[in-house]
Parts: sequence; structure tokens; C-alpha cells
Amino acid sequence: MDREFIARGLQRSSPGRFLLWILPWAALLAFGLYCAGLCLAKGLNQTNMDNRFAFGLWIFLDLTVIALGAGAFLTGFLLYILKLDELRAVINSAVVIGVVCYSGAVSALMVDVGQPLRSWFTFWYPNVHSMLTEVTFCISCYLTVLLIEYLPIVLRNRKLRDVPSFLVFEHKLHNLVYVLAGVGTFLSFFHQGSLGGLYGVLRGRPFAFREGFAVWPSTFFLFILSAAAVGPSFILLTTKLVETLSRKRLVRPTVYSLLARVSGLLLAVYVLAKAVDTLVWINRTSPGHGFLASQYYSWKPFGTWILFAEIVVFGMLPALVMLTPRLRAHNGWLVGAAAMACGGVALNRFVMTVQTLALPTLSFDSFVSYYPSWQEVGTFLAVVAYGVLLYSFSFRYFNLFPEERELRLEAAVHEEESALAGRY
Amino acid sequence: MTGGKIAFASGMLLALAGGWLAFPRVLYRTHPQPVDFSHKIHAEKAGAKCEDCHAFRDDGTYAGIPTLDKCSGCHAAAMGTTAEEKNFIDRYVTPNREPQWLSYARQPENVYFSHIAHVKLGKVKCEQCHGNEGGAATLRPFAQDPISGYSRDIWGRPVNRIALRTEGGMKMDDCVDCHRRQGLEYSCLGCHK
Amino acid sequence: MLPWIYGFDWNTGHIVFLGAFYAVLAAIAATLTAAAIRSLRAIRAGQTDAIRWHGDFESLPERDQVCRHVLTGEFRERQCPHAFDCRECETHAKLIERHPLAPVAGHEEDVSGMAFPLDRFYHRGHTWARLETDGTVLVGLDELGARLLGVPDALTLPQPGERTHANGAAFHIRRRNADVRVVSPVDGTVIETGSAGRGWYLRVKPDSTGANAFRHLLRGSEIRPWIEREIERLQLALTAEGTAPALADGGVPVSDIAAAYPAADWDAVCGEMFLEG
Amino acid sequence: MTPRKRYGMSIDIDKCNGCGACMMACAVENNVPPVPEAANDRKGITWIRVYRVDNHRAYPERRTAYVPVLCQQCGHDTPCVHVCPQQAVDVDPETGIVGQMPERCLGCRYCMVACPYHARYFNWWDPAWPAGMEKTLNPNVAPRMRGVVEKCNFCHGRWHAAQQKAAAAGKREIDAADYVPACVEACPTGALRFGDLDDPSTEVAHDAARPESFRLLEKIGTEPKIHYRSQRDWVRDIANAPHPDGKDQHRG
Amino acid sequence: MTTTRRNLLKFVGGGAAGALLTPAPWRLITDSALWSENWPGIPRPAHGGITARFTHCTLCPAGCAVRARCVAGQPVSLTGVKPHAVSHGALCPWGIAGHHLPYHPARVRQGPVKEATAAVAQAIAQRGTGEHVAVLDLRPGRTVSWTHRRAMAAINGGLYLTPRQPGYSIDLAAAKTVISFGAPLFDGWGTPGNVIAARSIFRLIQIEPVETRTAAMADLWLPIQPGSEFMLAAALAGNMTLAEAALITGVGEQALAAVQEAAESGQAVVLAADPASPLMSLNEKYGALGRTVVARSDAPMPEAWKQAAPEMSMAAAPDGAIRVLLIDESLPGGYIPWRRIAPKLAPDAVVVVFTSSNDGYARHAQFVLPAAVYPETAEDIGPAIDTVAAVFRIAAPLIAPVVPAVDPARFVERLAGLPASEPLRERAGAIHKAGRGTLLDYTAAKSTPVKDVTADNFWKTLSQGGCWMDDSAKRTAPENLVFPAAGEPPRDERPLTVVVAEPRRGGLESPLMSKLERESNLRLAANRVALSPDGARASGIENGDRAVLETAFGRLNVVVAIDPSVPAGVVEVAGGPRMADLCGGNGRARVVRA
Repeated sequence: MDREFIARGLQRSSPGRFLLWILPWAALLAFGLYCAGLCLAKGLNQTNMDNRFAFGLWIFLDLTVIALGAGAFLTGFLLYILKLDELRAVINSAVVIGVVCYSGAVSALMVDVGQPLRSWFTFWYPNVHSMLTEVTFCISCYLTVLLIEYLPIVLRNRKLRDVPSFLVFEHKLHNLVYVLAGVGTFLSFFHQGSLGGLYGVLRGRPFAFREGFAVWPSTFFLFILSAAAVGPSFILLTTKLVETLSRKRLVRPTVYSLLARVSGLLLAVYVLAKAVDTLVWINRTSPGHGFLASQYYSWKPFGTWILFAEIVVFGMLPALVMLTPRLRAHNGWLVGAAAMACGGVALNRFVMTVQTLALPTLSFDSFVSYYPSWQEVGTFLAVVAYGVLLYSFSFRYFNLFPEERELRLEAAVHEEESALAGRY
Repeated sequence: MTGGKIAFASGMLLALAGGWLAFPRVLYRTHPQPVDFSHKIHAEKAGAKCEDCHAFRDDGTYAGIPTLDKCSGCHAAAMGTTAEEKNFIDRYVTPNREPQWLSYARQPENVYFSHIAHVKLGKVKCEQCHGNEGGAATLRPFAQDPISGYSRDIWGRPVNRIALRTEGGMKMDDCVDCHRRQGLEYSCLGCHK
Repeated sequence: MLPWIYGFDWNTGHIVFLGAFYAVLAAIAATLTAAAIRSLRAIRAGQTDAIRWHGDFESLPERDQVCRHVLTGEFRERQCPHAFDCRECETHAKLIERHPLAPVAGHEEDVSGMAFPLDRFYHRGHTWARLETDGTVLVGLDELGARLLGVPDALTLPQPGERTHANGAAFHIRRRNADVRVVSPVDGTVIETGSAGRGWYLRVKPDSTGANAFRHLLRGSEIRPWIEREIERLQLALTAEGTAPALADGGVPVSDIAAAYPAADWDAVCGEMFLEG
Repeated sequence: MTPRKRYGMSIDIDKCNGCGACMMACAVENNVPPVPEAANDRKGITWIRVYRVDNHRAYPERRTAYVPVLCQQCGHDTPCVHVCPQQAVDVDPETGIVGQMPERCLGCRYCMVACPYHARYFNWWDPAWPAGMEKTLNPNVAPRMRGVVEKCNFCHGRWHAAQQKAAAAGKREIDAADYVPACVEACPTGALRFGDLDDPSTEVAHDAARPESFRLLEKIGTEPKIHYRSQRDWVRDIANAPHPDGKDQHRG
Repeated sequence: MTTTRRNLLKFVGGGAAGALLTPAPWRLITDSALWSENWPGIPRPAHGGITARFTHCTLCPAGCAVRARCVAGQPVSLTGVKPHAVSHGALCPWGIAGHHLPYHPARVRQGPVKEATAAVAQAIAQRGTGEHVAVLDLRPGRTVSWTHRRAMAAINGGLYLTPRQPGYSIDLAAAKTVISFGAPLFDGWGTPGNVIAARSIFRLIQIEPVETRTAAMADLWLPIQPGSEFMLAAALAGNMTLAEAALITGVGEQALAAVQEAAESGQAVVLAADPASPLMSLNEKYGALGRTVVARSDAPMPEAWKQAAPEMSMAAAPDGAIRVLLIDESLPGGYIPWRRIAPKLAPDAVVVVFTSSNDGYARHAQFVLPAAVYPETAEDIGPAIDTVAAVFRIAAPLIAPVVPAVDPARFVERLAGLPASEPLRERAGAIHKAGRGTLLDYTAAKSTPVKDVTADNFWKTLSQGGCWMDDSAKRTAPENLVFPAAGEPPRDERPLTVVVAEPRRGGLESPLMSKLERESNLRLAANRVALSPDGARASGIENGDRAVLETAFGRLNVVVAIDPSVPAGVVEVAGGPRMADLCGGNGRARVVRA
């Protein structure tokens, strides 16, 4: 029964082994759902957020996860609009990662808001000047787009393909996917940016406030760049991870190289822009609001080290590694650099969320700290478990890596040749 | 193939019927008023105007439905012969128990509505919002949406008509509509508390 | 969201923002609608089989998509752009004009102990079509195909009167865990069904028997290089499925290959050999 | 749209003895519930909150002042208004009061992040009053539900009552004496004053123009309408950005 | 099977598509949002006619005039009454939320009335010779206090015990300089409105170890070494050189000189946290007696009441001889630590307390009987320390009693076999008969000389929250004012000095006080103590940690707040019965991490 759903010629573990892999994640998901249920039923007093730390772990992770999910739009854009055909090898996986990241983030947000039943008010009574409105609209639209992009992947499933209408619809939809890729790019551009704008417009938080162009603060553009930069890195990382876990080769080295090049290039541009932005902010924006920038870094544990880490260690360094062909060719360097790039964007989102809130704004404020409660952590783990499960099921039943079978046959050729070579 | 189509169509038809015919009926719960009161008779025989019973207090607040002592003023003993009046006297006047009238036009708690500003300053007639309640010979049963707690009068009439907006209700949209037409300024705090 | 809802204002912000939103919604809706309409049309036009075949073909490794003229050595490298439907191929038309397919001596080609009678056309999915004198076409499995499936566990044949399309499914054979869709070599209407024992499976009344009708099928001198390549592919598939390359010596495939390689993922092997994605 | 009134407040820090009457009066007036035992100073709801501020010196040179902080009713680029995704916050054009609509609020708390004065409070718990105490609720203010943000609106229920009273007298303009927020009314030392800043005859307008008057974080450009004043230099310094040397402060 | 399943799916799909084309899902989405706007469990405030009613606050002796805004008769908010000559419209945070007290969840709601009555009667009948029946009245000077006194006079061996009373009034308006030894002028010392009104006249020098609210408002605050106040006083009295005193007290010599100069420049008054403190004797030196420190005058009372037991302090009561102790804690007042009372009790003593709170003597008594709380009953309020002219003001009840309460005066009256009386009315009659003073009628916003009011109207106005004020008479020096000599502080090795930074009387307080105590850090809650950062570090305690406060008399679980304005070697606490039991009189303590 299970076998019928697995694409022909793909080697997948036995149902038993798969179940063993699934079970702990399912248990984690169940625990996380319990935590989320507590937050929904009893209210957000279950979290350690408070009036001073109004955003916490969830918002930080949502921002990070959405940045990491940017690979879906960037890959789609590069493949369908710029016709970088090599990326066909990872597009399906990228779409699934996108679905996982975005649906996970949206679910977490539904727990995060105090009155989820009213979430549609944002659509009905939008305040078009709010960055959050832009985020809400774009993320929900983009999630819809991602789900539609995910549909062909599902419908290509061996068993579902037997239904003629599914088969035909999948084919026709796939032919139009470039439209969705274009729409997705447009939406991603705006919501990634607006997530940055979320903080950049905070006039009352001089640590986060930035000047910019028209209605967009500079963080708008920085977030787009950084998300676009780490998207491919995250795809690279996940693919490597799946290769390791499944002990299979899934894509060709050239694809990794291409992803790293794209990621490195964008990261380099981002680091440059971020450095310029930081200088403008330190020397003009922040003092203009009466806040000396040095002050932000005098509250332990936030020191200037965090700025250094963000720009140099987790920005410039991985960018250089990924742009250097010799280093890139080396698996350790490649994976390390991609992981650092992802870590860098997480650090940036952490700083924007947590440091912004921890810093005092009034002279008689105190510097505040916050540790998430187990319910918050549990809810977040539910998102992780959900992501792993959705990806695992997708990997098992859908053909996420179109070159997988070919690579296996190639490996067989190689094996045969070496066997022959060994014999003679 | 045809079987599938039939299944699809029957599901759709069932849902359509449920949504358009059954849903509006089950949505509202109706409750009878404690006593059947005729606004018409009181208007004609007692010659009462709306404000005579639905009065304003000195500080300008609106007292709403009159309390029992207003009724007892005349109905300490039966004035007519109707069973309903006798019932009213036996159940409420004699034991001095307040009837629990169900207000058709009760706004949710978060709404601030000043009757006096509308009536005295705005020269709005009662009928403009409440309809011809004063001419009704009987009290309609009180229909309430148990989920939202809104009465049918607040929501407005068509529940099962294709309409982008309802009519004749007392929802926020209706208030805003009127204020817009009059070119009055409005903000959230103007009408919410 | 809509002009009459509280908070809406006809200002630049609302017009640009909501305009963009509705444009996005329209684009998404239009895409879905277009896909749905095109699907309906395609189903009505009976393109399902063709779409399935195209899907299968696209999922084949590049090596398996090579042009038949590469098999015969006319090209060093060429991928078939027409999903093996040479009837549409101008290159093929030109080539066979220039180098008509060389006849082969003898009635049949013997490749690694398998017999391939040359009185018929072969589809690359291991079916053959033989034009009978009465104008009907018999459809059957070639010897390699037959050996791959051995004695079938189940056989699903179409009812007489059903349509069958070239590159569409002709019939289904089940062997071990492999449920194989056997490709039809011709367009036509089934008029009689056969069986493994009778040597053929379908008798089809073809839509056309004209010059172009069988152009996409292999014949004559193409058979040997094709089958030799197919045996290589089979070896590869068996290797890939974790079986020792027993055929490496160029040994003759046994009559029931499925039974000979019990460890192999027969579904994958058959998918590979019968060009099913 | 020019506001017809621009209500504001002046606070004489030198007069505030930190008794907390304003906080109590505010909670009573605005139906703010007491919080459960688990709440602390970061999870409670105090539309007006009196902070203890100090001169950053060590004992015995340390001096304390009490600073009531409420919604500063920012008059320009109001940070909370333009961040709210669903128009739950707006500025009343008639009064200049920044209004927060709990029934529209989604509970995303973005406005709280945007507010530099920490004057916005989230309902972390279901509001609950001890049995019987619900009888003491003020009918002019609707109790809020869990999961929404609330804040000071200059006792807008009293504005409604004053309007109602004016309407009963056939007037559209309220009597200034009828509209005084509860905290101002309750302040025993008269440190708090309230009125129309645009009317030069009011006490607040006069207070706001005094040389020792200042506003919190004036440089960020939000034009708050709460004008503080003090004769002491170090107290006036609270208008500026934080000093990192105050970080050991705990009771605040 | 496949077809049926597929058809079922199609049926469901058709249903979903059809449903989307009906109003049902959209209406349900809207309804659920509306449901969330009328969140379940949220009380709907009662609506009704709005009226103003007047009363006086009984929570402390200040007895501020209160205007209650009532909706349909129920008070929903309290404010001060501006025209009131003493309270000037000011209310403290406790007073502002006084109308919550009847609904306090921790209120004593029932008690063994029958059992207590029987036990008391039996104990009285069986008591041995020399064994006493005593009433401990925490708020003496009220009209019911006279009932207690008369009852005790009627019972053989009856004693009327009270906490130490000042025996004088302070006329703040007559002071130019106030030298306060920790008297919480701005935090519960007298009548808030009166102190604030007088503040513009006098210069305030506050002498105390921590910067309390009063110190923060002072013109000069002298942070003094805790416990060395008497040395400073000795220096001011000229019994010690300023240099010596400066060394001991930690106050600079210059500052001391400034204080001395201010004190001697005339019209100075010395106030102390404890009104009976020996420090008050400095007033003699500054000539404040008879000018600022004046004799207290009482409102006239019926002649028959003169037959009353005398006021007696707890220390004066004979040891081990009180067989029946009735504690009237219906209004919170000066709490006497239990360890001072326990030795006075006979071995099989019966202790009955009338109270609304479980925090005070209820912890020590056999019988806890529920008392009414403000604003449920009519009561008058004893004199405040800063009212010079006699006043008679009644706390008119604003709501019907929420619980069946026991009236302690009635209980005592019955015990003594006195006929049931209406003491308030009788006293009002006596005042009217005396014919002095004015009647303040807040409802009508006017004041009328008593002689122009009929007795009935006088009583009617008073019982609706009116106030009688005596004409301002000539100030006289208090008689029999004897201050004890300063005693040696007890020796105790514990490292911290306890400083009561937050005076508190105990008794119920509005649940909304959490705004000041937990939702902000404005006031120290009863279970919180404040330590200096160094002190906390020495004990390994972090801000917000749970800890145990340990003194010679016991231990108390507390939460520690770290406060840099607390000097090293000091632990700041809030007052109240528990703290009084724990460290009253001996202020040495240790804080240990729990």
C-alpha cells in the first residue's frame, strides 16, 4: 500500500523505519500542540512575554524562518524568470521548504496574537500605513501561492497521478507556474522588506529606527537582501542534510556551487549595504533622535561584539567563502559558510527583535531580559516538528529531487565501470 | 463520471439549501417577552409620547425601558379586561417584581450611544432607527444570535439575501453611514467606550 | 478592504495598496482558472494519455531520451525533442529520406539469444505492431519485454471498442511488485484481445495505415543497436537496484528475468525498461 | 482636519509625592481589573504608572522623584497609530486623544513595541473581579477582554458623560469643569492638571509654556501632549535618552 | 469501493463549494469575531441613574470626606470633597478604592457568634478573683469607644485597653519649621489634604535613614544612621556637641547646624514616627507646646457617658489576669504586637476578635467574628492627629451589608447588660444641644451654624455623610503630657536594621492595590522587603527572590526587592500586623534566601 505512493525507482526506507523516524517528531508535535493549546485556551499569560517584551521567541523565530524560506521565491525567480535551469534539481524541495516555513510561521503567529478569531480584521479594515498590514497581506497571499506551487508536486505523486483529472491539471498548472513564480517574487519582495520595515519605522525605538526611501526605511531593503542571500544557503543546507540522513545523492555538485555563488554574491551586497546603513545610523539617525549609539552597546550582554558578529563573522566571512571557488568546492567550507550565513540572518532578526525590546527608551527604564517559557518553546518546537514531518512525508512520497533517480543510475554506471576497471 | 457529478451536485445543492434556507432559521433563537405589551394601545389611549416612558434622566443619560413603578402608576389594578393585563398585574405588579424585558436595540457594552445628542441636538426621530415600534400592537418575540449576542434588530434584516450589506440594522456600519452622509466627523472613541 | 467599509478612504495609500492586492489575487485566480479550463479542454480532447506519456518521458534520465538516430550512429548526441513521436519530427523525416532504413538479412534479428522478427515495428517501450493483411494491427510484447515480465501475475486488457493511443497505455501487466503500463505503439480502436499464450495482446483497427502511421516505430537495422543498448540499460537498472551485474559478460538474459533477480526492485527495473515515470 | 481641542496634561514632578492615588483612581474609573497573583510589574495593567526616578547617585546622595507616566497622547507621527494593522488605534480629530479600540484589537502587540513610553498594556489574563466587585464597575467604560491592548484615553468615558450633559442642556460644547480625568481629579497634591493646550487661557497651556517644562523624549519628534516640569536639573534630565549607569536600578 | 470513496469526496467537495456560496460561513466568521468582542465571563457593568452620595472614610483616623459616585445606588467611584475644611478633597489610594472592601475575597464572612457568646459568658461567670474582662479598642476616641468604656465600667473588673495615644493634636498651620523624625507626613501620618495644604507654609526637615515619600518631599532630608535619632535629638537639645552627634548619626556637622538654626529660628515643631516618642519632648525647648502641639478637644457628649472606664495602656494591664479579651478590630488602628498582649492573658483566657481581616489578631484569637467594613455601616471616626478643632463626622453607609456582620459595640453592650442604644444619635443630640460649631452639608454644598439647624435636620444631615466642626477655640497646651525617657536599644546580633518605609495599618485593602504593589513597584507590598544592592549581594539574593525575614521574634516569608536607594545595613519593610508581630520594638533582622 505504502509502496504504491512512492515514486518508481526511488529508494525509501521501509514503512517501519519511516514510522520510527516519524514517531519522535509526531510526539514533539503533539507536545507542541498541547503547549499552543494552553496558550490559546488560557491566554498568553502562559508565555513569559510581558508589556515590555511584547514580542518574544515566536516573533524572532517567525522572522528567521521566513527569511530562511526565502529560498522558495528566489529559486523560483531564478529558474522560471531568469531560466537558470540547473535549479530545477532543487525547486521542488525549495517549494516544500517554503511551504513549511511560511505555514509554520503563520500558525505560530495565530497563537501569538491575543485574539486569533479577529485575525481577518486586518484584511477587512486594513491600515495601509502599517508595515504589519503589508506583511499580513503579502504573507497570506504568498502562502497561497506556495500552496498552489506545492499542488503539482503533490499531484505528481505516483498514485494520485492515476486520476486523469489530477494528471492533466498538474500538467496545465505546471505550465503556468512561471506566473506564480513572478507573483511570488513580487510578494516576497514586499513582505520580506516589510518585516524589516516593521522595525525600521519604530520612531519610538531609536535603536531600530532607520531613515530610508519614500515610505520604506532602510531595513526594508536590508531584510530583502539578507533573506534573498540566505534562502539559497538554507536550501543548500537542507539538501545536504537530507543527503546525509537518507545516505543518497540528490543533486549534482554544480547545483550546490550555483546556490553558493548566488548566496555569496547577495550576502556580499547585503554586508556592504548593512555596513553603510550602520554608519549612517550611528552618525546621523540615532544621534538625531537624542540617542548616542554607543549607549545601545553598553548594556550587558549586548556589546559591539554583536555588531561585529553580525557584519563580519556571520556576513563577510561566509560571503567570501562562498565566493571563493576553491573553498566552495570543499564540502566542509561550503556547509560551514551556508550555516554561518543562516546563523547571521538569525542573529540579525534576534538583534532587531530582542535587543530592540531589551534596551530602555526612557531614562528611568531598566534594561529588561526575557526567557521564553516552556509553553513558548514547546509551541516553537511544534513548528519545527511540523516542518520536519511535512518535509519527511514530502520527501518520501513526492519526487522532491528530480535528479535523484538519474544520479543513482549514474552511480550505478560508475560502480560498474570501477568494477570492470578493477577486474582488468 | 456521471456518478461523480451527481455526488458533487447533490453535495452542493444540499449545502446551498442548508446555507440559504435552514441557516437563517437556526441562527436566531427567539425568546418571548415577559408580557405582551401594546405600544399602540398605550399611544392611543394613554396618549403617551415615546419620551413619556422612555425618558431621559437629569444628567442626560437615557433610562431605556421604563421600570415597573412607571407601569404600576396606572396598572396598580386592572384598567382593562385583557388576560394579558391581568397576567401582568398578577405576575409583576402585585409581587413588585421587575419584568425582564428583552431589548431589541441593546447595543453591545463597548458602544457609547447618546440618545439625547441624537434626539435633542441631531433632531433625529425615534422611528428613524427603531422603526414604527410605537405603532405596534404586540411585542415581537426577541430574536437573538446566540453566538454574537446581537439581536436581529441590530444586525439588520436580510440574512438570506444576496446583499453586500444589510439594511435597517443598528450596526457600526449603519451609524457610520449616517454620520458620513451628514458630513459629521467620527472617530473610534466617538462611539466606543 | 472595500470602499464602503469603515476606515476606507480614496487616497493614494489605499488605492496603491489595495490595487496591488487585488491585482495579485486576480493573477492567482486567473492562473488557477486558466489551468482548470485548459485541463477540461485537454480531457475533453482526449489528451490525457499524451500528457501522461509526456510526463513519463520528461522524467526519464537524459540518457534514455536519446534519438533513435543516435542508436544507429547517425548522431553522436541528440535528445529526442518529440517524446519519441517521430511522426512530428522533421529531422527524422529528412534523415530517412536521405538514408532509408537499411533492410536486414533474414527474418529476424537475434540479439543475445532473443529473437526479434523483422516483419513488424517496435516501440521503444518494448511493444511491437504488425500490420495484418486485413488492415488490422496486432500488438504484442517483444521478447525482452516478455522475458522481463515472465509469466504475468495479472493482466488487464482493454475492452474491444476502446480507443488506444500511440504512446498511451495499451494494457497493464502485473508482475511481482511491478504494475507495468505497456505502451501502445499505434492509434486505433481495439477490436479483439489476445493473451500471452497467443503471442499478441490486442488486435487494433488503426486510425491510419498510411506512410506516416508507423514512422515513429523502430524497424529493420535499428533493432539490433537498440536492443543492445536496452540490455545495457537493463544491466544498469539491475545494478542500480542492488543486484550484481550478472549480465555484464553479455550473457543471454534468462527467459524469466524477474524470477532470476528476486532481490531487485522489479518495479523500478520495469519502470526503467518500459519507459514509465 | 484641525482638532477642535487639543487635550493635554501638565505634571509638576516636584509636587508628586508618589502616593499612587492617581493609579488607583484610574483603575477604578476605567474598570481595570486586579491581576492574578502571578502578575508582576511587567504584566500588570496601569494606564497611569508612577515611576520612581533617581539622580543616579549612591546613598546618601541619592534622591528620588516620582514621575507619573501615562499615554503621552503623541500629536505627531503617533507611533502606535500607524503601526496598528487594523485601525484599532486612531486619533480623535475632535479632541486629539489617541484612542485604542479593544474590540478591534487583534492582540499583535506591535503598538506596544512601537511605544517608547511603555504606556500600552496587554491583557495577559482573562479580566476577573472578585465576586461582587463587578458591581462597582463604571458603566461609562466597557471592560476589556483577554488578549487585547489597552491604554489611557484621558478617561474618555467622562468626555462622553460631559457631552451627554451638554446635550441635555442643548449645547454642543462641553463645560470644561465637567471633563477632568480621574487621575487629575484624584491627585491630592494638585500635581496633575488637564485642559486644552490650544486654549492659552488654560492652566495647562500656561504650564506647558514654562521654562522648566519638558516632555519625555522630545527629540524623537512625536510631540507628546503630557508636559512635565520640575525645578530640579536632574529631574529634567529624564526627558533624555537613558544613561547606562542607571542599570542597577530595580525598584522603579 | 474506489468509486464510492471518490464520490464521497466529490460530495464533500460539492458541499464545501456550495457552502461558500451561502451566507453561513461568512456569518459564522463574523459572529465568532463578535463573540470575541463580547468575551464570555466579562461582567456587564450595571447601568442606571447616577447620583452623588457623601460619607467619611473610616480606613484611618483622618476620616476624609468622600463623595461617592453611585450608579443605581451602588458606589462605583470615590473622590474627595473639595470644600471639606480638613481633607480639602484629597484621598489616599486606599481611600479611593475603599468601596471595594465589602467584596474583598479574603474578607471574614462568617464566625461562631453563638459559641463565642457562650464561651465569653461562661468565662465571665467562672473567672476567679482578680481576673478581668477587657476590651481592646484599636481606634479609641470614637463614639463606640465610649460604649465600650461604659460597658467595661458596668462590668466588675472591666478594663478598657487602647494602643498608646498621642494625647495632643498638631496644628500644622501654626508651624514654620517641621523637624520630623521619620514621621510619615505624606504617607498616613495625619489628614492628607490638611498636610498638603499646610505644606506651602512650613519648611520640612525630615530625619530618617531611608528616603521615604515624606523625605522625598522634604526641603531637607537628613539620611541618618538608623537608631541614632536620639543622639541627634540630644545634640539639638544641647546635650551633645554637633561634632560628636555628626560622628554617630552620620549626618554632616553642617547639616546639623542648619537644622539647629532652623529649629531655633522660631515656630518649629518636632514630630516623631511614634507620637508617644521621647523625641517629642524637644517641643518644649522650641516652645511648640500650646502653639503647634496643642490639647485635643473632643466633641460634646451626653452627660451619662462620663461613667466610663478609664483608658489604659496594654503595658499597664496586670499580667496573667485577663480572662476575657474582646478585641475591636473592626477598624484597623495601632496594632499592639501579640507578644505584648499574651503575657497579660490568664491561662484559660477567651479571646474574641471582631474583624474583617484574617491578617491581624484573627491569627491569635479563639473566636473570629465578622465585622462590617467601610462603607457598610454608620460609624464615626476618632480624631486625627492633625485636627485641632473637635469634629464629629459619620461614615454614612453606602451599601447594604454584604455579609452578616457582628457589631462589637452591641456585643459588648449586651455582655454588660446595658440597654441597646443609638450612641451616634445620642451624641449628635448632645452636640446639637451644646449649640457650638458649624454643620457642613456636602449634598447641599453649604455650611450652617449649628444653632440655625433643628436637631432632626442636624441628625439627618450628619447621617447622610455630613460633618460637624467645632468653632476654632484658643489653642492650649496639652495637659499631662509625659514622654518616657529614651531606653537602651536591645542588643541583637542580626546584621540589618528594620526600617518601616511604608506605614500600613493592616486590615483589608482593595484588590486593586495590586496596581501599586505588584503591577508597579510604587509601594512595598506587605510581603516584600527592600534591600540595598550590597546587602542583597552579601546574602546571595537577586531581585525578586523569595527569602525569609528573621528577627528575634520569628520568621516571615518575603519577596526581596533590590533598591539602590536603601542604605547598606537596612532592610525596608512595610508596616502592618505581621511586621509588627515580627519586629515591632526591636528592629534587628536577617534576610536569608529561601
